[in-house]
Amino acid sequence: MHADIVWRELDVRDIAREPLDAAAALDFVSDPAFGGIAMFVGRVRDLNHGRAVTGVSYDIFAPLALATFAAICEEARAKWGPRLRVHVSHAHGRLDIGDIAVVVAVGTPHRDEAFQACRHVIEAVKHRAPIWKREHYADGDSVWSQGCSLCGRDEAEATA
Amino acid sequence: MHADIVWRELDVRDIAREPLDAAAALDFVSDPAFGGIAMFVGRVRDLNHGRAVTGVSYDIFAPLALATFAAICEEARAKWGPRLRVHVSHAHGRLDIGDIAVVVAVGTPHRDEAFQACRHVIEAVKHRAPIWKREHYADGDSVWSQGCSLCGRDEAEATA
Amino acid sequence: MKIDLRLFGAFRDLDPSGVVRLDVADDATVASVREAFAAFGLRAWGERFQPGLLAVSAFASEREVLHDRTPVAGLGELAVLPPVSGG
Amino acid sequence: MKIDLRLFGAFRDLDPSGVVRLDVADDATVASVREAFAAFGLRAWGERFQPGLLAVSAFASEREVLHDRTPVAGLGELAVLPPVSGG
Repeated sequence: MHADIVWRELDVRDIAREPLDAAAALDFVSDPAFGGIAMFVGRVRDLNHGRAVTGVSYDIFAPLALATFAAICEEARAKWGPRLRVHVSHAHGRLDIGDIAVVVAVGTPHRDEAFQACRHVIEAVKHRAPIWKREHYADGDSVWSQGCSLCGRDEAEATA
Repeated sequence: MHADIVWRELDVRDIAREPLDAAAALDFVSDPAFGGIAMFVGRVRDLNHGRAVTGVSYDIFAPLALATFAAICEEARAKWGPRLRVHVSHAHGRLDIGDIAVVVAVGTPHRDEAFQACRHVIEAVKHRAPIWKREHYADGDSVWSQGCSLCGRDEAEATA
Repeated sequence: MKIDLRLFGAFRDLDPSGVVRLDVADDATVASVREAFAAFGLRAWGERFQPGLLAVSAFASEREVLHDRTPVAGLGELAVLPPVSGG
Repeated sequence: MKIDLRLFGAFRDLDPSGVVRLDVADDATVASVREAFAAFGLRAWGERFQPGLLAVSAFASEREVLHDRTPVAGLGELAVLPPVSGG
């Protein structure tokens, strides 16, 4: 285990330039001292709330998204200890069905912390990162997804 | 979703022939209808119970291991529904530090079932599959790991 | 003073440039910017502007989500964040 | 009748071939095979054989773990499974 720089890898990636890479995420969180790696990969589904989806577009406030990913990783490290590596990456731009939208990977000595930390990070990314999804439908319509309000998030964190 | 053959992929793989492939597992459990993939990758650690480990050897009763993997997958399908794909693979033979010992991947429409089913499967594989680990230490010694007795497992299942 | 407000998600649809410039008092807080954006939105976009969406939107710098009472002098640029839907 | 018993894990160390042939009655159950293996083990391997390990070991076919009361006629081959430690 080295300094802070090494244990986390965060990315907001323009999908038009390069897709997310789950295999590279696995490699990043691997360590000779780690026996357990838990990973979540989110892909674009072909159906949502009964409507046929042809793709999605993500709008992202990138600097704050990366700061939010970093804060979430710090929380995981505080809760599950310093022997931990975390990868968080999210796609930016227009995605087709099956494209990878998000990857979270966590490596730890044992599997229980890996599962728990991975779940914590993906839930936090979905609920707190400044990312907006627009779904495109087969009929040509497109709609911004209902989301989680960040109002009061500052107070919630200040008193947490 | 097609017939039973398609939704699960099980393997006991001779590591001397070919390593486990986490990326291929991800591909297998992917489906246009699935938004969530949870994966667990178990690697050989360099330290266990304070002893420096140089590698491990797995002994496996392969036909029963595959039958056990299949039974575990059926349980997951019964519990989390038919819209599910599962990959389970375990290494056989001598592994070095960092080598992948086991891969479990689950794809489902939503992430909650993916996480739950993935966790269920890896726990069941560890507790029930006929697989034995021998740890090799830096001092030349080697020891079969303490394990989970399968005695009474037949009654436990019959009354479950 | 002038403050630039970056728009995301449904708000970005209202202005393809993705940013509007608002005029606020020198002692303005995030709450003042919220009010100024509401007034600007109704004036510039009429019925396309959704006050209800603004009510559940947060304001943030590039580093953090800001409290309504936070003064904005010196921040130069803010972002208005509708409810998020990543992942 | 003769039954072949496959050995795994710590039991395999006792015989590199990984299989021993036991002589049991025609109406033998898994419990009878357990007893026959205990007797064989003490005779063949002496102190290297661990009755305590056998006590927590299960018996199985290629398809399933077997109950102690299960008759073994027709199975031809069984396996003795020490506590498992996969993953």
